[in-house]
Amino acid sequence: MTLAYYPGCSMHGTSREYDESLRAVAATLEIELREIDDWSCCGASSAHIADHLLAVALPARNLALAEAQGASEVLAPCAACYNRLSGAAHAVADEPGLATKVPEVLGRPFTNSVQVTSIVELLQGLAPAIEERIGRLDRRRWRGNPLEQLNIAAYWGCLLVRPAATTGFDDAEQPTGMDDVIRACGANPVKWNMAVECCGGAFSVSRTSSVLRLSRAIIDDARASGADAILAACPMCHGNLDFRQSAMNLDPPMPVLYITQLVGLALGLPPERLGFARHFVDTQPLFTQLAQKADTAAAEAAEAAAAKAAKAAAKTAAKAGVS
Amino acid sequence: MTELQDTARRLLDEGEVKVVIGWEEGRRGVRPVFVTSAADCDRLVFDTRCVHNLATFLNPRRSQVASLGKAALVVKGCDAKAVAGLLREAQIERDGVVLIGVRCGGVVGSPVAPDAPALTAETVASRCFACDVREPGLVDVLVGDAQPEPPGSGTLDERIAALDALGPDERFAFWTNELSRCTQCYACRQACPLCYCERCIVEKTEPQWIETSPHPRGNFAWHLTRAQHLAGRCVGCGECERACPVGIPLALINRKLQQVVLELYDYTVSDDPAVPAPIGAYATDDTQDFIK
Amino acid sequence: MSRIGVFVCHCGENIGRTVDCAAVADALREHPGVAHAEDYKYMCSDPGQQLIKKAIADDHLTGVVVCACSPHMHEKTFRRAAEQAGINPFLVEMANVREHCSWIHEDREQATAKAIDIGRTIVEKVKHNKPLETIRIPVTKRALVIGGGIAGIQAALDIADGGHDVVLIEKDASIGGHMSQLSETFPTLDCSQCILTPRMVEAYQHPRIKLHTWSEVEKVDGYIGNFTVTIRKKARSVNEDLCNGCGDCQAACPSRKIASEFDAGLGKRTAIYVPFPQAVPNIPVLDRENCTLFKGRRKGLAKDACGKCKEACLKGAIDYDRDDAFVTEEVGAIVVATGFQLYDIGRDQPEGLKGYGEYGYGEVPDVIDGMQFERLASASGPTGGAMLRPSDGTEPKTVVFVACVGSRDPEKGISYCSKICCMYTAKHTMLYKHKVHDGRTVVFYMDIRAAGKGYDEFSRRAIEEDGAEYIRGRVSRIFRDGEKVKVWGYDTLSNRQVEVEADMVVLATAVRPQPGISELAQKLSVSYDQDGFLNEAHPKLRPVETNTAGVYLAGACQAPRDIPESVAMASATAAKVLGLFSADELERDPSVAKVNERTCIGCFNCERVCPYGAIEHRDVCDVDGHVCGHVAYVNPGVCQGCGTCVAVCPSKSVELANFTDDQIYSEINALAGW
Amino acid sequence: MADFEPRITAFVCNWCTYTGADLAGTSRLHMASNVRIIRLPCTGRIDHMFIVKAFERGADGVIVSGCHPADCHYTAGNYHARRRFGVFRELLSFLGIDPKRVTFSWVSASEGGKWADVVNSTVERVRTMGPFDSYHGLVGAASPADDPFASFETPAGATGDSAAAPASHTGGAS
Repeated sequence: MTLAYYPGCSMHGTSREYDESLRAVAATLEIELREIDDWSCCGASSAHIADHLLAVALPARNLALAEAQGASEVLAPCAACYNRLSGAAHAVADEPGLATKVPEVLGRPFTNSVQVTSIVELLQGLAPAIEERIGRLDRRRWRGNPLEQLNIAAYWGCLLVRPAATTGFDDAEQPTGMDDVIRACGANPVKWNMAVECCGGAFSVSRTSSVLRLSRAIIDDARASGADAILAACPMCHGNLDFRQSAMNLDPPMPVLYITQLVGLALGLPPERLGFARHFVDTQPLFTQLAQKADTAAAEAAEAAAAKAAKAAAKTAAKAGVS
Repeated sequence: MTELQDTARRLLDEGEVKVVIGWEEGRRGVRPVFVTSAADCDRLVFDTRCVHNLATFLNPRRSQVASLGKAALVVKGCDAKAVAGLLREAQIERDGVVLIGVRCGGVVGSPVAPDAPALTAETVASRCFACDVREPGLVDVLVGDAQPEPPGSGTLDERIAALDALGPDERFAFWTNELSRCTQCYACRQACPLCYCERCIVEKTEPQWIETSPHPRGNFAWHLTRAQHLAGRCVGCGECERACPVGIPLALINRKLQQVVLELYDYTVSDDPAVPAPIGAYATDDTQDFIK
Repeated sequence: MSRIGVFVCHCGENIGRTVDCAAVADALREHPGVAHAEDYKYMCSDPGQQLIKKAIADDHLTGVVVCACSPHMHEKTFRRAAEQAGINPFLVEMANVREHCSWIHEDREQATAKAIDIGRTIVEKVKHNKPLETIRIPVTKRALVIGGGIAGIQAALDIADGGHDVVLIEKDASIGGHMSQLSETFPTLDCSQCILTPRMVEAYQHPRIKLHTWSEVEKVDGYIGNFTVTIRKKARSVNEDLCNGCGDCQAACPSRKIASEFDAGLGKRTAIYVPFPQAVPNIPVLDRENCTLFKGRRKGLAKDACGKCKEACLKGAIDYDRDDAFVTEEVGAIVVATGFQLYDIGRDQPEGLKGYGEYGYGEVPDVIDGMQFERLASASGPTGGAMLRPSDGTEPKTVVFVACVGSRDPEKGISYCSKICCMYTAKHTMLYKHKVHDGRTVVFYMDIRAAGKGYDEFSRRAIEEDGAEYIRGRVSRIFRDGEKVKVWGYDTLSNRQVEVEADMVVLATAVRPQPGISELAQKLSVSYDQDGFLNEAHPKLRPVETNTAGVYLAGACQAPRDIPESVAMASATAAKVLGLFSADELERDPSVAKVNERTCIGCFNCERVCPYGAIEHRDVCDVDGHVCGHVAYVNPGVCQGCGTCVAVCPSKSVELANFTDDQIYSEINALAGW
Repeated sequence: MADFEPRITAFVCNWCTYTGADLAGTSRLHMASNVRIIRLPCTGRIDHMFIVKAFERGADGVIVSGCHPADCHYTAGNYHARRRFGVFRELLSFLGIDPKRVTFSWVSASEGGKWADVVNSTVERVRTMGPFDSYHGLVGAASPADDPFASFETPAGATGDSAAAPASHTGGAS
């Protein structure tokens, strides 16, 4: 499978670990990512409040480039980029006049033939491949998949599934796709309340206090619901939940993983390749805890098996004695 | 071949049927035969020249055939679909006939050759390209060796595509020219296994919907009606075109309507009589792009 | 030879202004087969009709064409006049030169030419019209009522009191329907069971009402006046003739923790049970799904795992081996009163609906729906009428009510207003407040729709006297927060976000038709809308009839309805049924299809397309009397005259009276001379 | 072609479109006068032969109109018609009869305005397409009145009245 890859500014900047883990996972699952040549800003959080045509044309330029470079599908891992790209494709298809206006503005042909795919859709589709690979790993390890001990809260934020008309791949209020990916990795999605609540988004710098309040509520609810960590699929969400956590004075802190990092772990990739070192909240205690739990679970399982064998042996012996 | 003959012999010997309808070697290629005694069963043949759709003989209105008693019928894939059509439309009952299925890898376009010719893209009947049945379903006995797909030749579909690419006026000119030769002899109707009405609409007066005079206008009305009546029912056996004495390419029309019902209603005629025909059924969300 | 009379009406100036009526009469007079033509100011007036009658007598007319208004307007008038003059009324046709000509054109020359065309077309048709006799069919004066809720009970009682037998069937173990579950009713706050129970008993004891509970409609054959209905009596495992309703079996049953449907899941019941104490009939049913004995049998246990109820029954009424039984009833009319269900808004939804996972219903125990609240408030409910919340049995001090959950939300699948929620939500706040005096009620609403006698006063009372806080806005999320249930919403009047820490939340979920309604509708050949509600024949003028003659609608199967409306509809259906039963025979439009058996080939295309199941198979015999084939036969009592069979008949062996091929062909041909 | 007045035959169902056309009249919606309506109980009754015969007898265009899906007075007649005409339209097109000469529409009893629209747009479209001479001329004569075969079957009246026919048809013999 070959996909055009639209990294957007975050993947090359503040969320390089997202990019690194994505590339590592893609390589393992034999997916070729072709970064769109000469890509430009998607307009993200500002263009659409300035001018509608501009907000469509900026992302459309990248789609037009992808088209020209022979792609039929574009992966936009950043939730904001995904939102803008799919929104633009939808607008051009739906709004009268835009199909002719946009190519005019861009000064290049654009037939709106490229499908925009979110990271969740991609990984959801790859769930069988992930499970298959975990199965192969399981045959080699004595204590099972440590992720089986992980309770994790899938945090969607606002941009991945809203508005439902343009995204549409999952329910806008109760999405389940990330849970599917979590289960494919062997981990346990927790039931919680804040999966689609706002983290404060782009106000991280301009209204930090609001962001702290909103993000804190999310982390608190995740913890109250039994989560060991939060799973994110958006650089902005990750920034607010991870980077801003230091200002919340949480003890213990709550690790926040990118969805690609979780999949990377499930595929048995070393944490170094998945960029965990770039996190502000240290993930090492989480890994240690998972490993310990896995050890305990393995020991318990071994004990139970031994007890069962002993019981069976005793039964056979008793039978032998009778006869 | 012996498998076919043995099966027929057994059916007649055991009295399960009174007649086996199949093909025999004639003076000008193979021809349909009615075998009523076990001793004659070695006359039965099956090869690439067996183009005839023998299901037409099951029409209950063919009293000479019916008077012979219960029949066993040798069927290819397309013939079995026609039998299924008769079952679907309550013309026959399944236990009123024994079906001997023959595996078929296609037949020739013209059956008059003295020997069974090998199938090539040149000799194969154009309709066999669209046929998806190597082993007829619905049958009681299946004989013959496994058959390969017929040699590829999409000439029929290509010709349809070429016609579709023309403007309406050019298509109209094409068909006016073709249909101008029609003499309304109704051989197409007689050869069709699914044209079984006792009183065809063309024979209905008061009112006379279809002008029986063989001028192009009457011919248009006749062929439009024939095609519409066969839409979603035609099995694509091509007998109408083979029977036409003036060579009107009727298979083009029938094949086109097969494409239409597939595209509009996702329907392909099958040898399963339980699957209802598309005309006479409906879905509430059927396409209605053409309706204002 | 035809002798047609043509009568051109000026309709005052309505036609005459744009159509030269005299010219039309002159032109048509010359038309072959026309024996008489004249024009007149008002054909429908008495002198106008006299002209027609006189011409029929004087000119021995064989057909009449009235060039005037739409046949929907005056066809009956002129047919009656012709009949009085002694010719068959079906030899009269209208040529519509008003609605379809004079009113839509300005150019007098063009309009006159078109009017002549229209007249000529109809003249050609009438030449082929045949005298038809009105179809008369006998009527079985016995009615079937499907559904034993308040609407069904009312319809059954009204028909029975009118002197005709009624078969009342109910799918549950007892009649009473949703109304028996309600605590008190708006806008009077009278006790629901107190007013309903007497009616239930009356229906049960009525000598003209035959009751089948725990029963469903299996099959419906026939047509108005002559339906044959097959009823599935579901296996009750209790012999209704022997049972005396003592309740010993229920007391003996060891499975006691089954969620009670009557208590909307809030209470518990046994496996053999009477749904509620006032049930009619007071005969239990055995829930085989949850019964220990049947669970064992399903697992294939050699010995029955239980049998306590059988042991306990002194009458020997328990019978584990009873299967579903079928009874057939002959009836002349059918009243459908199947009622509604509340929209279960959980995650898993049928096609087209999206649910409200964000409201936590089914996951947060203290988020309940309106019917569950009714049970909490009911003296016969699981808490004995005490206001206690489901999770921990404490008294909730703050209760949030959310209106329009599911309703009026096309994005989520339902666009209609459920109509009763505004009122019952107001009622709920009052019921709560009357029990918890220091409690707080908050209502999120979109609009308050309180049109009805005493309704607006009632909802005002909830706000003004009982202090309900009404917030105009939608709720975005409901979730559990410790002991509390948090409600996030938006107040659109003060433009601010609202967060309420509630102890309990009541969702006014949408009213939807009963499950299985589409299957029932298909059995009855009644159409239904995209939401599954049954369609009435005309939204204004025939609100309780359906397009299938003899089938009527009462209550919430047709649209969301409250109790007074359901009862009014029920009485209306009873009036329709009694009207139908007032004659021994029915008259039907004779425009029905008929098969030419000599040319029918028996392909039964007609049968496949007939919306009414009017096509039957008939044997054809040879000279020796042996069956040699089959042909189609149209049952004229069932046929409604759509003519779809004619269009699909390959040999044109079926004809629709008054719309024959001959007539239509002649009309098309008449237009050849434009 | 400016003086060409197309002849349109409309086959409509009694319950929806005919009543919708009545409403157009009651609402005094002015429209082109080229359409002649033949009333049928249901679109389910409409045979493809009606359309063929209308063309044979000189129509330049045809309208087939009935109840919207789910509105059929007879529950399902329009669904069956939709299937048959879905196929028939393709068949016409394949034989070179431009399906633009046939308008299929759903017009309900309350859509008087839509009916006027269907009438006017069909008339305009057929007007630009010109007379359907190619079909009328299949027997070598443009006017049915001149057609020896047609006169054999046409009721004497129709032929006899052709002199009084209002609209003159401009098609020439081919």
